[in-house]
Amino acid sequence: MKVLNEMTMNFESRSSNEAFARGAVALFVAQLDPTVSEISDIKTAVSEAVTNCVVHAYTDTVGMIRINVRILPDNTVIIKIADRGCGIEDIKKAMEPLFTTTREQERAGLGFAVMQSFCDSVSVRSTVGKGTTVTLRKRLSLRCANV
Amino acid sequence: MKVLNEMTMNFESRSSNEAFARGAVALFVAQLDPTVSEISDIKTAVSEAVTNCVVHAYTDTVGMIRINVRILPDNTVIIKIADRGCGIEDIKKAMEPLFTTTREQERAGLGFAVMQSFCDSVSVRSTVGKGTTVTLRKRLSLRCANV
Amino acid sequence: MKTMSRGNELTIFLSGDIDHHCAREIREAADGLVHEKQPGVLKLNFADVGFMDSSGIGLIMGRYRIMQLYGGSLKVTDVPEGLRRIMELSGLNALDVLEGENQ
Amino acid sequence: MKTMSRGNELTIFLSGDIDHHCAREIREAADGLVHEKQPGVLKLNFADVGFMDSSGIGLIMGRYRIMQLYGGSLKVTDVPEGLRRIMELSGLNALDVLEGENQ
Ligand SMILES: Nc1ncnc2c1ncn2[C@@H]1O[C@H](COP(=O)(O)OP(=O)(O)O)[C@@H](O)[C@H]1O
Ligand SMILES: Nc1ncnc2c1ncn2[C@@H]1O[C@H](COP(=O)(O)OP(=O)(O)O)[C@@H](O)[C@H]1O
Repeated sequence: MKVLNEMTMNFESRSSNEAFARGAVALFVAQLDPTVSEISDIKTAVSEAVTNCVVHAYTDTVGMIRINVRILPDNTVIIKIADRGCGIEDIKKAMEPLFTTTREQERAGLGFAVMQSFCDSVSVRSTVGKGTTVTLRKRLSLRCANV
Repeated sequence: MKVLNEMTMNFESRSSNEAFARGAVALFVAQLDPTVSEISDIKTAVSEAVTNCVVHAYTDTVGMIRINVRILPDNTVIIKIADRGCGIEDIKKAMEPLFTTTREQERAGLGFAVMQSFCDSVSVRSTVGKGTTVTLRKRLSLRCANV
Repeated sequence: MKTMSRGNELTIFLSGDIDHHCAREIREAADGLVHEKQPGVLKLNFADVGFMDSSGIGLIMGRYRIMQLYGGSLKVTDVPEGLRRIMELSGLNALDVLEGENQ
Repeated sequence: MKTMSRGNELTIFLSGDIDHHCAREIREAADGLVHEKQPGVLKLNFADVGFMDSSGIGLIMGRYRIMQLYGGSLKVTDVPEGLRRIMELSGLNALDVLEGENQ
Protein backbone atom coordinates (compact mmCIF):
# COMPACT_ATOMS: atom_id res chain seq x y z
CA MET A 1 0.00 0.00 0.00
CA LYS A 2 1.23 3.49 -0.79
CA VAL A 3 2.83 5.30 2.13
CA LEU A 4 1.26 8.72 2.76
CA ASN A 5 3.91 10.01 5.09
CA GLU A 6 7.00 8.59 6.70
CA MET A 7 9.53 9.46 9.37
CA THR A 8 12.65 7.79 10.68
CA MET A 9 14.65 8.68 13.72
CA ASN A 10 17.87 7.44 15.30
CA PHE A 11 18.86 8.09 18.88
CA GLU A 12 21.00 6.66 21.64
CA SER A 13 19.68 4.04 24.04
CA ARG A 14 19.66 6.36 27.04
CA SER A 15 16.71 6.11 29.36
CA SER A 16 16.29 9.88 29.14
CA ASN A 17 15.34 9.36 25.48
CA GLU A 18 12.35 7.13 26.28
CA ALA A 19 10.02 10.09 26.81
CA PHE A 20 11.39 11.77 23.69
CA ALA A 21 10.82 8.68 21.55
CA ARG A 22 7.20 8.05 22.49
CA GLY A 23 6.44 11.77 22.35
CA ALA A 24 7.96 12.21 18.90
CA VAL A 25 6.03 9.23 17.50
CA ALA A 26 2.84 10.62 19.04
CA LEU A 27 3.51 14.01 17.42
CA PHE A 28 4.01 12.44 14.02
CA VAL A 29 0.83 10.38 14.32
CA ALA A 30 -1.07 13.46 15.58
CA GLN A 31 -1.52 14.64 11.98
CA LEU A 32 -4.06 11.83 11.57
CA ASP A 33 -6.21 13.50 14.23
CA PRO A 34 -6.30 10.43 16.48
CA THR A 35 -8.40 10.18 19.64
CA VAL A 36 -6.75 10.80 23.01
CA SER A 37 -6.99 7.11 23.77
CA GLU A 38 -5.41 6.09 20.44
CA ILE A 39 -2.47 8.43 21.08
CA SER A 40 -2.10 7.08 24.59
CA ASP A 41 -2.11 3.48 23.28
CA ILE A 42 0.61 4.30 20.78
CA LYS A 43 2.74 6.11 23.34
CA THR A 44 2.46 3.20 25.73
CA ALA A 45 3.38 0.56 23.14
CA VAL A 46 6.33 2.61 21.83
CA SER A 47 7.52 3.22 25.37
CA GLU A 48 7.60 -0.54 25.98
CA ALA A 49 9.53 -1.29 22.81
CA VAL A 50 12.06 1.51 23.37
CA THR A 51 12.55 0.59 27.03
CA ASN A 52 13.27 -2.98 25.94
CA CYS A 53 16.07 -1.68 23.71
CA VAL A 54 17.51 0.35 26.58
CA VAL A 55 17.17 -2.39 29.20
CA HIS A 56 17.62 -5.65 27.30
CA ALA A 57 19.20 -5.04 23.89
CA TYR A 58 22.00 -2.80 25.15
CA THR A 59 22.19 -3.83 28.79
CA ASP A 60 25.63 -2.50 29.68
CA THR A 61 26.29 -0.28 26.70
CA VAL A 62 24.77 2.60 24.79
CA GLY A 63 23.71 1.71 21.27
CA MET A 64 21.52 3.23 18.59
CA ILE A 65 17.76 2.80 18.42
CA ARG A 66 15.98 3.39 15.13
CA ILE A 67 12.29 4.13 14.84
CA ASN A 68 10.46 4.24 11.53
CA VAL A 69 6.84 5.39 11.33
CA ARG A 70 4.71 5.05 8.24
CA ILE A 71 1.18 6.27 7.66
CA LEU A 72 -0.93 4.33 5.16
CA PRO A 73 -3.99 5.68 3.30
CA ASP A 74 -6.39 3.54 5.34
CA ASN A 75 -5.29 5.33 8.53
CA THR A 76 -3.04 2.47 9.58
CA VAL A 77 0.15 3.41 11.38
CA ILE A 78 3.13 1.08 11.17
CA ILE A 79 5.88 1.64 13.72
CA LYS A 80 9.18 -0.23 13.59
CA ILE A 81 11.51 -0.06 16.58
CA ALA A 82 14.90 -1.57 15.81
CA ASP A 83 18.10 -2.12 17.76
CA ARG A 84 21.44 -3.74 16.98
CA GLY A 85 21.74 -5.21 20.43
CA CYS A 86 21.95 -8.72 21.86
CA GLY A 87 18.93 -10.17 20.12
CA ILE A 88 16.31 -12.58 21.49
CA GLU A 89 16.96 -16.31 21.57
CA ASP A 90 13.39 -17.57 21.93
CA ILE A 91 10.93 -14.97 20.66
CA LYS A 92 7.85 -17.02 21.49
CA LYS A 93 8.93 -17.37 25.10
CA ALA A 94 9.97 -13.71 25.32
CA MET A 95 6.46 -12.68 24.30
CA GLU A 96 4.73 -14.72 27.00
CA PRO A 97 3.16 -12.50 29.65
CA LEU A 98 5.21 -12.26 32.85
CA PHE A 99 8.31 -13.71 31.19
CA THR A 100 11.31 -11.53 31.93
CA THR A 101 15.04 -12.06 32.03
CA THR A 102 15.79 -9.17 34.40
CA ARG A 103 14.89 -9.01 38.02
CA GLU A 104 16.93 -6.07 39.21
CA GLN A 105 14.98 -3.32 37.50
CA GLU A 106 11.61 -4.62 38.56
CA ARG A 107 10.57 -5.39 35.02
CA ALA A 108 7.11 -6.91 35.14
CA GLY A 109 7.54 -9.09 32.05
CA LEU A 110 4.54 -7.30 30.55
CA GLY A 111 6.20 -5.25 27.82
CA PHE A 112 5.10 -7.42 24.92
CA ALA A 113 1.70 -8.05 26.53
CA VAL A 114 1.11 -4.30 26.69
CA MET A 115 2.22 -3.82 23.08
CA GLN A 116 -0.17 -6.57 22.01
CA SER A 117 -3.05 -5.20 24.00
CA PHE A 118 -2.56 -1.62 22.78
CA CYS A 119 -1.91 -2.34 19.08
CA ASP A 120 -3.68 -4.34 16.41
CA SER A 121 -0.62 -6.47 15.80
CA VAL A 122 2.93 -6.89 17.05
CA SER A 123 5.59 -8.79 15.19
CA VAL A 124 9.16 -9.43 16.24
CA ARG A 125 12.23 -10.34 14.20
CA SER A 126 15.43 -10.99 16.03
CA THR A 127 18.86 -12.50 15.48
CA VAL A 128 21.04 -13.28 18.47
CA GLY A 129 24.05 -10.99 18.46
CA LYS A 130 22.60 -8.86 15.64
CA GLY A 131 19.56 -7.16 17.06
CA THR A 132 15.79 -7.00 17.18
CA THR A 133 13.06 -5.26 15.21
CA VAL A 134 9.59 -4.91 16.68
CA THR A 135 6.79 -3.89 14.30
CA LEU A 136 3.63 -2.40 15.72
CA ARG A 137 0.53 -1.85 13.60
CA LYS A 138 -2.50 0.12 14.61
CA ARG A 139 -5.41 1.28 12.53
CA LEU A 140 -6.89 4.53 13.72
CA SER A 141 -10.54 5.43 13.54
CA LEU A 142 -11.27 7.63 10.54
CA ARG A 143 -12.07 11.15 11.62
CA CYS A 144 -10.72 13.98 9.52
CA ALA A 145 -7.25 13.09 8.35
CA ASN A 146 -5.47 16.03 6.81
CA VAL A 147 -2.12 14.59 5.79
CA MET B 1 33.47 18.73 22.77
CA LYS B 2 31.98 15.41 23.83
CA VAL B 3 28.40 14.92 22.75
CA LEU B 4 26.15 13.98 25.69
CA ASN B 5 23.17 12.89 23.67
CA GLU B 6 22.26 12.90 19.99
CA MET B 7 19.27 12.33 17.78
CA THR B 8 18.74 12.32 14.03
CA MET B 9 15.48 12.23 12.16
CA ASN B 10 14.49 12.04 8.52
CA PHE B 11 11.08 12.97 7.20
CA GLU B 12 9.35 14.12 4.06
CA SER B 13 9.05 17.81 3.17
CA ARG B 14 5.29 17.94 3.71
CA SER B 15 3.93 21.00 5.44
CA SER B 16 2.03 18.72 7.82
CA ASN B 17 5.43 17.65 9.18
CA GLU B 18 6.42 21.18 10.24
CA ALA B 19 4.64 20.89 13.59
CA PHE B 20 6.05 17.40 14.10
CA ALA B 21 9.60 18.54 13.44
CA ARG B 22 9.68 21.49 15.83
CA GLY B 23 7.79 19.48 18.45
CA ALA B 24 10.16 16.52 18.26
CA VAL B 25 13.23 18.75 18.59
CA ALA B 26 11.61 20.48 21.56
CA LEU B 27 10.93 17.10 23.18
CA PHE B 28 14.52 16.03 22.74
CA VAL B 29 15.85 19.29 24.19
CA ALA B 30 13.34 19.04 27.05
CA GLN B 31 15.67 16.67 28.89
CA LEU B 32 17.91 19.68 29.58
CA ASP B 33 15.08 21.21 31.58
CA PRO B 34 14.99 24.42 29.49
CA THR B 35 12.83 27.41 30.35
CA VAL B 36 9.52 27.89 28.54
CA SER B 37 11.02 30.77 26.61
CA GLU B 38 14.10 28.76 25.55
CA ILE B 39 11.88 25.96 24.25
CA SER B 40 9.73 28.46 22.41
CA ASP B 41 12.83 30.06 20.83
CA ILE B 42 14.05 26.67 19.62
CA LYS B 43 10.66 25.68 18.24
CA THR B 44 10.40 28.96 16.36
CA ALA B 45 13.88 28.72 14.83
CA VAL B 46 13.40 25.07 13.82
CA SER B 47 10.02 25.89 12.34
CA GLU B 48 11.64 28.57 10.14
CA ALA B 49 14.38 26.26 8.91
CA VAL B 50 12.03 23.36 8.20
CA THR B 51 9.51 25.60 6.47
CA ASN B 52 12.31 26.88 4.24
CA CYS B 53 13.04 23.30 3.16
CA VAL B 54 9.35 22.72 2.38
CA VAL B 55 8.80 26.03 0.61
CA HIS B 56 12.13 26.85 -1.03
CA ALA B 57 14.36 23.75 -1.20
CA TYR B 58 11.70 21.44 -2.60
CA THR B 59 9.29 23.91 -4.16
CA ASP B 60 7.37 21.59 -6.45
CA THR B 61 8.45 18.22 -5.12
CA VAL B 62 8.59 16.25 -1.91
CA GLY B 63 12.10 15.53 -0.68
CA MET B 64 13.69 14.39 2.54
CA ILE B 65 14.58 16.70 5.41
CA ARG B 66 17.17 15.58 7.95
CA ILE B 67 17.46 17.04 11.41
CA ASN B 68 20.34 16.25 13.75
CA VAL B 69 20.33 17.46 17.35
CA ARG B 70 23.32 17.24 19.64
CA ILE B 71 23.55 18.15 23.30
CA LEU B 72 26.96 19.25 24.59
CA PRO B 73 28.11 19.13 28.22
CA ASP B 74 27.97 22.92 28.58
CA ASN B 75 24.22 22.86 27.88
CA THR B 76 24.68 23.95 24.28
CA VAL B 77 22.26 22.52 21.75
CA ILE B 78 23.37 22.20 18.14
CA ILE B 79 20.62 21.63 15.60
CA LYS B 80 21.36 20.90 11.94
CA ILE B 81 18.52 21.06 9.42
CA ALA B 82 19.55 19.68 6.05
CA ASP B 83 17.86 19.28 2.69
CA ARG B 84 18.98 18.01 -0.70
CA GLY B 85 16.97 20.59 -2.55
CA CYS B 86 17.74 23.45 -4.90
CA GLY B 87 20.39 25.16 -2.79
CA ILE B 88 20.99 28.88 -2.26
CA GLU B 89 22.96 30.93 -4.76
CA ASP B 90 23.82 33.93 -2.60
CA ILE B 91 23.71 32.99 1.08
CA LYS B 92 24.59 36.45 2.31
CA LYS B 93 21.72 37.98 0.38
CA ALA B 94 19.33 35.21 1.41
CA MET B 95 20.04 35.98 5.05
CA GLU B 96 19.24 39.66 4.75
CA PRO B 97 16.03 40.57 6.58
CA LEU B 98 13.02 40.98 4.26
CA PHE B 99 14.77 39.26 1.37
CA THR B 100 12.55 36.57 -0.10
CA THR B 101 12.26 34.87 -3.47
CA THR B 102 8.60 33.88 -3.10
CA ARG B 103 5.68 36.20 -3.08
CA GLU B 104 2.78 33.83 -3.51
CA GLN B 105 2.86 32.27 -0.06
CA GLU B 106 3.20 35.56 1.73
CA ARG B 107 6.65 34.74 3.04
CA ALA B 108 7.86 37.72 5.02
CA GLY B 109 11.54 37.20 4.24
CA LEU B 110 12.14 36.99 7.99
CA GLY B 111 12.98 33.30 8.37
CA PHE B 112 16.73 33.77 8.79
CA ALA B 113 16.22 36.92 10.85
CA VAL B 114 14.04 34.96 13.27
CA MET B 115 16.57 32.13 13.48
CA GLN B 116 19.31 34.66 14.23
CA SER B 117 17.28 36.45 16.81
CA PHE B 118 16.19 33.27 18.60
CA CYS B 119 19.52 31.40 18.57
CA ASP B 120 23.07 32.26 19.60
CA SER B 121 24.36 31.55 16.12
CA VAL B 122 23.12 30.47 12.70
CA SER B 123 25.37 29.18 9.96
CA VAL B 124 24.40 28.13 6.47
CA ARG B 125 26.17 25.92 3.98
CA SER B 126 24.65 25.47 0.59
CA THR B 127 25.49 24.20 -2.86
CA VAL B 128 23.21 25.06 -5.76
CA GLY B 129 21.53 21.90 -7.00
CA LYS B 130 22.82 19.88 -4.04
CA GLY B 131 21.09 21.27 -0.99
CA THR B 132 21.38 23.35 2.14
CA THR B 133 22.36 22.74 5.75
CA VAL B 134 21.42 25.26 8.41
CA THR B 135 23.16 24.91 11.79
CA LEU B 136 21.57 26.53 14.82
CA ARG B 137 23.39 26.81 18.15
CA LYS B 138 21.85 27.82 21.41
CA ARG B 139 23.28 27.62 24.88
CA LEU B 140 20.66 27.03 27.52
CA SER B 141 20.77 28.41 31.03
CA LEU B 142 22.04 25.85 33.50
CA ARG B 143 19.26 24.68 35.77
CA CYS B 144 19.24 21.00 36.66
CA ALA B 145 20.20 19.00 33.61
CA ASN B 146 19.57 15.30 34.09
CA VAL B 147 20.77 13.77 30.85
CA MET C 1 -12.63 30.23 13.39
CA LYS C 2 -14.37 32.34 16.00
CA THR C 3 -15.34 35.83 14.86
CA MET C 4 -17.21 38.81 16.22
CA SER C 5 -18.77 41.74 14.36
CA ARG C 6 -19.47 45.04 16.05
CA GLY C 7 -20.33 48.13 14.04
CA ASN C 8 -17.83 48.29 11.22
CA GLU C 9 -15.32 46.24 13.21
CA LEU C 10 -14.66 42.57 12.51
CA THR C 11 -12.63 40.57 15.04
CA ILE C 12 -11.10 37.21 14.15
CA PHE C 13 -9.97 35.09 17.10
CA LEU C 14 -6.97 33.04 16.05
CA SER C 15 -5.92 30.00 18.04
CA GLY C 16 -3.36 27.21 18.30
CA ASP C 17 -0.15 27.22 16.28
CA ILE C 18 0.31 29.59 13.36
CA ASP C 19 2.83 28.16 10.94
CA HIS C 20 3.24 27.81 7.19
CA HIS C 21 1.09 24.65 7.15
CA CYS C 22 -2.03 26.26 8.58
CA ALA C 23 -1.46 29.83 7.37
CA ARG C 24 -3.19 29.20 4.04
CA GLU C 25 -6.39 28.01 5.67
CA ILE C 26 -6.48 31.00 8.02
CA ARG C 27 -5.67 33.35 5.14
CA GLU C 28 -8.49 32.03 2.97
CA ALA C 29 -11.03 32.11 5.76
CA ALA C 30 -10.01 35.63 6.80
CA ASP C 31 -10.06 37.00 3.26
CA GLY C 32 -13.44 35.41 2.61
CA LEU C 33 -14.84 37.17 5.67
CA VAL C 34 -13.28 40.50 4.78
CA HIS C 35 -14.66 40.25 1.26
CA GLU C 36 -18.11 39.43 2.59
CA LYS C 37 -18.36 41.92 5.46
CA GLN C 38 -16.12 44.71 4.17
CA PRO C 39 -15.25 45.90 7.68
CA GLY C 40 -13.64 49.28 8.32
CA VAL C 41 -11.39 47.73 10.93
CA LEU C 42 -10.16 44.14 10.95
CA LYS C 43 -8.93 42.95 14.34
CA LEU C 44 -6.79 39.84 14.64
CA ASN C 45 -6.98 38.61 18.23
CA PHE C 46 -3.92 36.54 19.21
CA ALA C 47 -4.98 35.71 22.79
CA ASP C 48 -5.26 31.96 22.12
CA VAL C 49 -2.25 31.59 19.83
CA GLY C 50 0.38 29.42 21.47
CA PHE C 51 3.01 29.40 18.77
CA MET C 52 3.82 31.52 15.76
CA ASP C 53 6.73 31.70 13.36
CA SER C 54 7.37 34.20 10.56
CA SER C 55 4.44 32.73 8.63
CA GLY C 56 2.32 34.61 11.15
CA ILE C 57 4.08 37.84 10.21
CA GLY C 58 3.36 37.13 6.56
CA LEU C 59 -0.25 36.54 7.47
CA ILE C 60 -0.50 39.86 9.29
CA MET C 61 1.31 41.81 6.54
CA GLY C 62 -0.93 40.27 3.90
CA ARG C 63 -4.12 41.26 5.79
CA TYR C 64 -2.62 44.73 6.35
CA ARG C 65 -2.26 45.19 2.60
CA ILE C 66 -5.73 43.89 1.88
CA MET C 67 -7.30 46.20 4.44
CA GLN C 68 -5.41 49.11 2.88
CA LEU C 69 -6.81 48.15 -0.53
CA TYR C 70 -10.29 48.23 0.97
CA GLY C 71 -9.54 51.59 2.55
CA GLY C 72 -9.81 50.04 6.02
CA SER C 73 -7.27 49.30 8.70
CA LEU C 74 -5.82 46.36 10.61
CA LYS C 75 -5.24 45.91 14.34
CA VAL C 76 -3.42 43.06 16.02
CA THR C 77 -4.65 42.61 19.60
CA ASP C 78 -4.06 40.58 22.76
CA VAL C 79 -0.60 39.35 21.79
CA PRO C 80 0.59 36.89 24.48
CA GLU C 81 3.87 37.63 26.23
CA GLY C 82 5.61 34.74 24.44
CA LEU C 83 4.87 36.19 20.99
CA ARG C 84 5.95 39.78 21.73
CA ARG C 85 9.50 39.27 20.55
CA ILE C 86 8.64 37.88 17.12
CA MET C 87 6.01 40.60 16.68
CA GLU C 88 8.58 43.26 17.47
CA LEU C 89 11.13 41.74 15.14
CA SER C 90 8.66 42.04 12.30
CA GLY C 91 8.62 45.79 12.02
CA LEU C 92 4.88 45.77 12.61
CA ASN C 93 5.42 48.36 15.30
CA ALA C 94 6.17 50.95 12.68
CA LEU C 95 2.87 50.30 10.91
CA ASP C 96 0.94 50.99 14.10
CA VAL C 97 -1.06 47.78 13.90
CA LEU C 98 -0.07 46.42 17.31
CA GLU C 99 -2.76 47.57 19.67
CA GLY C 100 -1.54 48.77 23.03
CA GLU C 101 1.95 49.56 21.70
CA ASN C 102 3.49 52.59 20.14
CA GLN C 103 0.64 54.93 20.85
CA MET D 1 7.14 13.82 45.83
CA LYS D 2 4.08 14.89 47.76
CA THR D 3 3.17 12.64 50.66
CA MET D 4 0.62 12.54 53.48
CA SER D 5 0.69 10.59 56.72
CA ARG D 6 -2.48 9.80 58.67
CA GLY D 7 -2.44 7.25 61.45
CA ASN D 8 -0.56 4.25 60.19
CA GLU D 9 -1.37 5.16 56.58
CA LEU D 10 1.20 6.75 54.26
CA THR D 11 0.00 8.18 50.96
CA ILE D 12 2.41 8.98 48.15
CA PHE D 13 1.06 11.24 45.39
CA LEU D 14 2.69 10.28 42.11
CA SER D 15 2.64 12.65 39.16
CA GLY D 16 3.66 13.11 35.56
CA ASP D 17 4.88 10.23 33.43
CA ILE D 18 5.87 6.91 35.00
CA ASP D 19 8.32 5.11 32.76
CA HIS D 20 11.53 3.13 33.11
CA HIS D 21 13.61 6.32 33.20
CA CYS D 22 11.96 7.81 36.26
CA ALA D 23 10.87 4.59 37.99
CA ARG D 24 14.15 4.22 39.84
CA GLU D 25 13.93 7.65 41.43
CA ILE D 26 10.33 7.05 42.54
CA ARG D 27 11.25 3.58 43.80
CA GLU D 28 14.13 4.87 45.90
CA ALA D 29 12.13 7.73 47.35
CA ALA D 30 9.16 5.48 48.16
CA ASP D 31 11.29 2.77 49.75
CA GLY D 32 13.16 5.35 51.82
CA LEU D 33 9.84 6.66 53.15
CA VAL D 34 8.48 3.20 53.88
CA HIS D 35 11.67 2.28 55.68
CA GLU D 36 11.52 5.46 57.75
CA LYS D 37 7.81 5.54 58.59
CA GLN D 38 6.98 1.81 58.57
CA PRO D 39 3.34 2.44 57.64
CA GLY D 40 0.70 -0.28 57.99
CA VAL D 41 -0.85 0.78 54.71
CA LEU D 42 1.00 2.37 51.81
CA LYS D 43 -1.25 4.21 49.37
CA LEU D 44 -0.03 5.13 45.91
CA ASN D 45 -2.23 7.91 44.57
CA PHE D 46 -2.27 8.02 40.76
CA ALA D 47 -4.58 11.02 40.33
CA ASP D 48 -1.88 13.20 38.71
CA VAL D 49 -0.20 10.52 36.61
CA GLY D 50 -0.64 11.27 32.94
CA PHE D 51 1.21 8.36 31.42
CA MET D 52 2.37 4.97 32.59
CA ASP D 53 3.84 1.94 30.88
CA SER D 54 4.63 -1.48 32.36
CA SER D 55 7.43 0.09 34.41
CA GLY D 56 4.59 1.44 36.55
CA ILE D 57 3.29 -2.09 37.05
CA GLY D 58 6.77 -3.19 38.12
CA LEU D 59 6.85 -0.27 40.54
CA ILE D 60 3.52 -1.27 42.08
CA MET D 61 4.42 -4.97 42.29
CA GLY D 62 7.73 -4.13 43.93
CA ARG D 63 6.05 -1.96 46.59
CA TYR D 64 3.46 -4.69 47.09
CA ARG D 65 6.19 -7.18 47.92
CA ILE D 66 7.99 -4.76 50.22
CA MET D 67 4.78 -3.97 52.12
CA GLN D 68 4.18 -7.71 52.50
CA LEU D 69 7.67 -8.11 53.93
CA TYR D 70 6.86 -5.41 56.45
CA GLY D 71 3.57 -7.12 57.26
CA GLY D 72 1.67 -4.16 55.82
CA SER D 73 -0.46 -3.71 52.73
CA LEU D 74 -0.55 -1.67 49.53
CA LYS D 75 -3.40 0.25 47.96
CA VAL D 76 -3.41 1.93 44.55
CA THR D 77 -5.91 4.78 44.47
CA ASP D 78 -7.44 7.40 42.16
CA VAL D 79 -6.40 5.72 38.93
CA PRO D 80 -7.35 8.02 36.01
CA GLU D 81 -9.62 6.62 33.32
CA GLY D 82 -6.78 6.50 30.80
CA LEU D 83 -4.67 4.19 32.98
CA ARG D 84 -7.44 1.69 33.84
CA ARG D 85 -6.65 -0.63 30.96
CA ILE D 86 -2.96 -1.06 31.73
CA MET D 87 -3.78 -1.52 35.41
CA GLU D 88 -6.27 -4.25 34.55
CA LEU D 89 -3.85 -5.96 32.22
CA SER D 90 -1.38 -6.23 35.06
CA GLY D 91 -3.26 -8.75 37.14
CA LEU D 92 -3.21 -6.29 40.05
CA ASN D 93 -6.95 -6.81 40.35
CA ALA D 94 -6.38 -10.28 41.73
CA LEU D 95 -4.13 -8.93 44.49
CA ASP D 96 -6.87 -6.59 45.67
CA VAL D 97 -4.63 -3.52 45.63
CA LEU D 98 -6.78 -1.41 43.30
CA GLU D 99 -9.00 0.64 45.56
CA GLY D 100 -12.60 0.92 44.43
CA GLU D 101 -12.40 -2.24 42.32
CA ASN D 102 -12.99 -5.86 43.08
CA GLN D 103 -14.49 -5.36 46.49
N1 LIG E 1 14.89 -5.48 22.14
C1 LIG E 1 15.20 -6.58 22.86
N2 LIG E 1 16.44 -7.11 22.82
C2 LIG E 1 16.75 -8.22 23.53
N3 LIG E 1 15.86 -8.87 24.33
C3 LIG E 1 14.61 -8.40 24.42
C4 LIG E 1 14.21 -7.23 23.70
N4 LIG E 1 12.91 -7.00 23.97
C5 LIG E 1 12.53 -7.97 24.82
N5 LIG E 1 13.53 -8.82 25.09
C6 LIG E 1 13.47 -10.03 25.96
O1 LIG E 1 12.12 -10.40 26.13
C7 LIG E 1 11.78 -10.43 27.51
C8 LIG E 1 10.34 -10.04 27.73
O2 LIG E 1 10.15 -8.69 27.38
P1 LIG E 1 8.91 -7.87 27.95
O3 LIG E 1 7.65 -8.65 27.70
O4 LIG E 1 8.97 -6.50 27.35
O5 LIG E 1 9.13 -7.80 29.52
P2 LIG E 1 10.24 -7.02 30.38
O6 LIG E 1 10.81 -5.90 29.57
O7 LIG E 1 9.48 -6.54 31.55
O8 LIG E 1 11.29 -8.04 30.73
C9 LIG E 1 12.79 -9.54 28.18
O9 LIG E 1 12.97 -9.83 29.55
C10 LIG E 1 14.05 -9.79 27.35
O10 LIG E 1 14.68 -10.98 27.73
N1 LIG F 1 16.57 25.50 2.49
C1 LIG F 1 16.58 26.42 1.50
N2 LIG F 1 16.75 26.03 0.23
C2 LIG F 1 16.76 26.94 -0.78
N3 LIG F 1 16.59 28.27 -0.60
C3 LIG F 1 16.41 28.71 0.66
C4 LIG F 1 16.41 27.83 1.76
N4 LIG F 1 16.22 28.57 2.87
C5 LIG F 1 16.13 29.84 2.49
N5 LIG F 1 16.25 29.96 1.14
C6 LIG F 1 16.25 31.22 0.34
O1 LIG F 1 16.51 32.30 1.24
C7 LIG F 1 15.45 33.27 1.15
C8 LIG F 1 15.23 33.95 2.48
O2 LIG F 1 14.77 33.01 3.43
P1 LIG F 1 14.01 33.48 4.74
O3 LIG F 1 14.81 34.55 5.41
O4 LIG F 1 13.71 32.28 5.56
O5 LIG F 1 12.68 34.14 4.24
P2 LIG F 1 11.39 33.50 3.52
O6 LIG F 1 11.33 32.03 3.85
O7 LIG F 1 10.26 34.24 4.14
O8 LIG F 1 11.53 33.73 2.06
C9 LIG F 1 14.26 32.48 0.65
O9 LIG F 1 13.30 33.29 0.02
C10 LIG F 1 14.93 31.49 -0.32
O10 LIG F 1 15.19 32.09 -1.57
